[in-house]
Amino acid sequence: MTLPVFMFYLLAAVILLFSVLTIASRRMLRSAVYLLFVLIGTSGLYFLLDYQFLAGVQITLYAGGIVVLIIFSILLTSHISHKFKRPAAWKLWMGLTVLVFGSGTALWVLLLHPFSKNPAVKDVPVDMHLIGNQLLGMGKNGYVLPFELISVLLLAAMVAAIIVAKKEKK
Amino acid sequence: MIQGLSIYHFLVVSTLMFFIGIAGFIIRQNLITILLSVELILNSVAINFLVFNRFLYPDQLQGHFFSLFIIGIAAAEASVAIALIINIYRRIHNINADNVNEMKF
Amino acid sequence: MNILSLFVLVPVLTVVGIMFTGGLKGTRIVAVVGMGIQLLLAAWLVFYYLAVKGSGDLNEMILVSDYTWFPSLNIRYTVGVDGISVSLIALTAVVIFAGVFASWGMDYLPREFFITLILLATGVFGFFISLDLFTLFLFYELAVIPMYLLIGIWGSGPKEMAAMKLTLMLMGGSALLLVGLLGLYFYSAPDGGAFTFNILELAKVHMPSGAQRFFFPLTFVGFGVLGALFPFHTWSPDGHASAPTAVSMLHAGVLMKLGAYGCFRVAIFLMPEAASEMAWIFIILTSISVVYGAFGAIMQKDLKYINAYSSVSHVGLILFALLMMNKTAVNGAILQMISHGLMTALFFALIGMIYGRTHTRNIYEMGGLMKVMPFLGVMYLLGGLASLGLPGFSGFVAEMTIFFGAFQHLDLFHRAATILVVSSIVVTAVYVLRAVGIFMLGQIKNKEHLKLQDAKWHEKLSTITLMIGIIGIGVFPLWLSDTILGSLQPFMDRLSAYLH
Amino acid sequence: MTGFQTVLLLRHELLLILAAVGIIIFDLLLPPEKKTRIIHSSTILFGAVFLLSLIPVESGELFGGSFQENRLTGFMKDILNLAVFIIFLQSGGYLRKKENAHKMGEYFALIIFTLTGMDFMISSGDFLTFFIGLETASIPVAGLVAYDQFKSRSAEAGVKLILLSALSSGVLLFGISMIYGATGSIYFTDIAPGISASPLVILGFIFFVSGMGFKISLVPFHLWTADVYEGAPVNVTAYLSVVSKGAAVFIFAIILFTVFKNIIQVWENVLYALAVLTMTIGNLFAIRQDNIKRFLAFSSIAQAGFILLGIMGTGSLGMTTIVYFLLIYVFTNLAAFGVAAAIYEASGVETISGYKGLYATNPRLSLVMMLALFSLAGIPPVAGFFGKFFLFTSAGSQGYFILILIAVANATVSLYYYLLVVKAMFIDKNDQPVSHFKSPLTMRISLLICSLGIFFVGFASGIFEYIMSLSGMLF
Amino acid sequence: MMVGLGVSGYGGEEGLGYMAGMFHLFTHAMFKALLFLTAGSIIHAVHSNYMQDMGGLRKYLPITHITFLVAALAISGIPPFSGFFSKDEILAAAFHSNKLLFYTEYITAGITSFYIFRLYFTIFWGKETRYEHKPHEAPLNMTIPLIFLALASALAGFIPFHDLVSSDMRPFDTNTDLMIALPSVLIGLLGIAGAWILYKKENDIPQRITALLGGLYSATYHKFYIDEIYLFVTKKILFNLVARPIAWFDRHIVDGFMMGMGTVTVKASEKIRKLQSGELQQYAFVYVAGVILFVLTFIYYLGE
Repeated sequence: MTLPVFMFYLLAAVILLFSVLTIASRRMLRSAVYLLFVLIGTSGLYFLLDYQFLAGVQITLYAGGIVVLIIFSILLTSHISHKFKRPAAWKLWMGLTVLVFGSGTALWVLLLHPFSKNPAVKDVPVDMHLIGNQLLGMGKNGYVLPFELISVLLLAAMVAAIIVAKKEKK
Repeated sequence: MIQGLSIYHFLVVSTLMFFIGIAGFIIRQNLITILLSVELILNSVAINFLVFNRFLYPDQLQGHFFSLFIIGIAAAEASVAIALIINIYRRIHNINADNVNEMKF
Repeated sequence: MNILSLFVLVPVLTVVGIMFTGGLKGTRIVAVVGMGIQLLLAAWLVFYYLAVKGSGDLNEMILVSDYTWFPSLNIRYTVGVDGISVSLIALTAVVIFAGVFASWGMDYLPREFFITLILLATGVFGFFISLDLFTLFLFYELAVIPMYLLIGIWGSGPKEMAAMKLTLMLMGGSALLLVGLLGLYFYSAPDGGAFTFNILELAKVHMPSGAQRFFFPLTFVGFGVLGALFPFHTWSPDGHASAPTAVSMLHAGVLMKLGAYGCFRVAIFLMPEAASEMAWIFIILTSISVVYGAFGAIMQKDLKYINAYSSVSHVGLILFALLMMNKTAVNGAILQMISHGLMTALFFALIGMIYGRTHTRNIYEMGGLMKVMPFLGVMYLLGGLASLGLPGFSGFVAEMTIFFGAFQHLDLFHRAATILVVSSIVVTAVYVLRAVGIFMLGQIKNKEHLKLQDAKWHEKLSTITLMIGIIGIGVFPLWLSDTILGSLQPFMDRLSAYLH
Repeated sequence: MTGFQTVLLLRHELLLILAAVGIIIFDLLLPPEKKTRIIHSSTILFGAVFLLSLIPVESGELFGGSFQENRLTGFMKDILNLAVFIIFLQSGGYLRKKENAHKMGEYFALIIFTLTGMDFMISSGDFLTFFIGLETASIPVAGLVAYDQFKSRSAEAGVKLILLSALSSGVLLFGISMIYGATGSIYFTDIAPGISASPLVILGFIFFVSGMGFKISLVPFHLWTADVYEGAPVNVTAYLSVVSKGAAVFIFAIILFTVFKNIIQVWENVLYALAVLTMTIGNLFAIRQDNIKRFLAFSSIAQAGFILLGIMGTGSLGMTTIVYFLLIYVFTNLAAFGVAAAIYEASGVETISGYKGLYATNPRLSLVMMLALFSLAGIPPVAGFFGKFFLFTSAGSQGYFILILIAVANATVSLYYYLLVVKAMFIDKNDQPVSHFKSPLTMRISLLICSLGIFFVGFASGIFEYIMSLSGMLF
Repeated sequence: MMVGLGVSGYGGEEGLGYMAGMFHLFTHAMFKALLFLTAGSIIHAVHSNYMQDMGGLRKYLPITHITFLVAALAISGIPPFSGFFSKDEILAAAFHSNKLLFYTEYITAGITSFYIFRLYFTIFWGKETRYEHKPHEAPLNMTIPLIFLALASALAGFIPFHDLVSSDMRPFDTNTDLMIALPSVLIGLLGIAGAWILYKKENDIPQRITALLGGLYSATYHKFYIDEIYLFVTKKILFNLVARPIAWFDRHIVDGFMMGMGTVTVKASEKIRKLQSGELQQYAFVYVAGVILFVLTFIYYLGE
């Protein structure tokens, strides 16, 4: 077993374990922390796949940004020591059914699909240069339009968050 | 390409993560933990895109960028959702999913 | 501007006119003027038609004009009339004219009432002049939906339920019809080319028999619901009984004929093969309608229910005759449409007038009314006699012709059905005379009734208009039956082309 | 492609972004006591945007095919603009309420931002732009849904919307990733040839459909609809049910017709099933509703089922009937929501039983409502009849007569509950009907526009032919 | 009871008997209606339903008298009144098919004319009854229909209703067959003559015949109990056994079914409302379960 393969199995185990723990833990803050582990594990996968830039983004934006935001909100809305009741049985059953049948179906389909390997294609080095150029590229495989659009989205989301939170001036 | 690892290895991980996220969405009582499940879902999809990109179509970075933007959208989604959840909290001092069922039938 | 379009335009203008007038007086003046013009137009149309035919015009339709409406779907506004539609237009004009007078005293929201009523009439006129199935369907639904408001707002008794039942059943019927029409449309160009909704064009196309078998029942039942085809007739008693007078008149008198006319002009005419194959099913159903309506009428206490069931029976007879698919029977069917239209309108008008005085429609609560209101009584009696097929009235001519036509089928099935249907005549006599005997003759049961007044001038005008029609057809049936017969030829040609 | 041409092709989006940013800045500049000015100025500004973007521009694509503009998409965007303009006209009364005074500007800005997202979504030429457009059109809307500060229902609706919408976009993304995996591209034009009916594609396709079905409220992906519609402010509900749904339907059809044209037999079957479910379930639920917004929610679900019949027609006929129906739907539904909004603002009544006897006190409003309901039910001579008839025609052109039969049966059921509202307004007696009131001028103007639309869009065949010619250029 | 005669026509020769039956049904409807109306007019005048209260009314009620006479002649099949034509055709039809039926009909025709004229003579001629109020003719609104109907009964036979219908089938041969018509008219006249002798003047001949014939007369006096049978048939059978069940069937089964469709829809709506539980997570479950089901179904049915 080579190192990458070992790393993969390790990361996979971490990701899946903490995924399950995220949804299973009865303490909210722990859930969030487990999610953080999942995200970090994911970024490990990205490194493994040679997408260093994205791995970085994953850690900074996702793990560093969103999860922190979530943790803040948890602290704001509930007590740290708060422990949930066990989930209602019907919900548990619904969830497990979906988990079993859904992943069963999807895996069945995916694993049976003969993904064509295209040996002629060489690995394209993913350097920052290329990413930068494509991110602001105007032509095909250029992403300036989504880039601009997501800025609109973020602005709009900000406004939306504001009007929800905004209080009437006395 | 990583020797000894096929695309299927990665897809199994991401798929399981996806459905764990969905199960979490259904099972958890707390709105914020539901949001955590959503993050799991989005994350798993991001893995999907990257894996396909790396293993099958490495000459372009379409999957890569898709993942990148998914992270951005997840951020936007999370921020609005958190705002709304806090809004609920301010109203009923509780963010249990069981308590947001005033409207039905 | 095509002269036929005036039949739609005049009511629409009348509606607009009513919108801009206030008060009961102004409203009814506008309504009367509008419908009077319509009546004159109809009279003119009849004479014009006779003149044109007299001069040897051999076209199937006259006054045809054709405007493209939705070019990409080849939906057109095509109008034209033949003898059949001319006579039905005349009928409608007479009934709606009488209907306006019958609702002279409408005091609750009169403006809205007349607007809705005339809107309904617009639909009917539009239906009869249309040659394009799309416009035909449009007008058909337009004629059905105002019924809801008319019954619901101005009706009596369990009006909400009756209105809802009526509307839903009729619209359910028209929903089936819609599928049938689309079927006709999409099979109208077997060799490629543009699809068409035009009846005359469709008549030239032979639809595959498999498709006919699917779409014919839909179309026939779709129209049949409005023609009170058993078992889809149950809207009729409740609906008619709850509707205000003018609406009952128009509905039983004219709207039910829309169904019959549609069965004839669309279902049977355009899909003759399936029609002849499946006729037996519908012959059974219509025979049941006829007998059953007649028997249903026997047991009723409410005058309107009696007449509603009788309408089921009589309109069933029309459908029955259409399914006989020969010239005589179909001729009879159309005569019956007109005859029954006048008759039943008369009945409902009279019932409305009687009810307006006695405030009851229960025949057991009345009696001896002949003495207090001789005019209404005599009119009712005459209407009843016409209804049971007395010679000299239109009913006789129509029913006789139908039975002759029906009798031309020699096989046992048709024969048995015909005999069954004929026997309904006897039952008709029973229920008509029974009702007359109970509430017109005999002793006055309610002293209050002695104070009642006979018909006022507008009521007389309304009933006499209708009575003239009934007796006119009864005494001089030939001009009408010739008018119709002339127009039946294309129908017969098409039938014989596919059946033999 | 010169810069000016680029700007012309992007005219809708650029104008909208400018307008939204302008409104935010203007809002900041206004002194607090003059805040209400923002209502009229935004409406007028938006009217100007609407008019400016009417310039017809020939088709073209930008950003290497990520942005596709043609006459049809342009027309669709104009329809959406018109709808939003009408909604702005109707919002005045609601926004003037004291508790909303501090966030009126944001209301307009958010609607315009989300509309921009929809415009990008409509014009998208790849799944990435499409998806970001979709999210732009849905995430901020949750904020709008929770706009009402003093109603816990509003907050609840917002949370339900954002979480379920996140779930659905997750599922949608999973589907897109599968399609990417199967075909190797996110560009529509590159995907189309690679599509075949392999299980992976079907899986990806159905995940994708579910995401779209969520936006369009197709059964079984519809469950959020009623709750969110009920909780949201009426004008936002109108926006959701007309604009948001319309845009989604449009791009859904385009993607089906272009990207998935190879597996037409698959998606026709999927849509068949969805249409039957949607119409039936939507109708069955609508029967029992008393809250007018909930009622209209289920009715709009049923309408979505009818729209699917139009999509079944495929090709230019299908596209035309959909766009035509959406145009009619704008007038029809906005008329209904407008009346509901007017009544709610004046009296706080938002139940059908509260509408009893309305005709006696507010005849005009009842008439507009009746027109709208008849149009929804597809009764001639109002436009809904034409819209629905052509949808059926579209399905009939592919021979789906059984489906049409199911649809017309459902249309009859739907007539029942529409008539229940008519009955409440016109027939039922009420001791304490909604008292007579005069709604604001803008509201009356909007209702006038809607009524005119309901009357004339059907008869004026030119509109249908115009759409036909536009979509004829594409397919 | 003339209906019986009409009905027998159905069995007759192809075409003719049927047509004749129909024809008779119509003429019959007409003069029967006329009879009903005159009866109404008489009752109106005399304020009594019983024949023994009447007599010699021809002076007081001239119009009723004449119209009744017309109806009676028509029903007896005396030319040129309408009954003659229709009855003649029935007889012709019967003659060609069933001799027994033919003769029976001769006899019943005779009896019909006898009893109808018995009625006529007793009411309008016969004994002079003293009336409490002087009977007077009904008002115009009642007499006009009488006159109208009388005219119709008199002339309907001449309505060429075969020609109304320019049928594409062979027209029926409706020429009067003298050999059949003549006896029938004679029998009709015989019946009238009998009634004339017995009832025109108040006399004791009927009583004597009664004595002579005993039981037979008492049977005919009650018209062979036919009126009772008639009442039984209409009231008990037609009304109670046919019409009432049909009315019930219509209300409850047919209409019940139509209403039932509506009720079922509304019930179904009630049953499934739990689906919309307001629970966020149930919505999510339905959503995902729907997706999975769709995937499985369509991969199974449509996958390559």
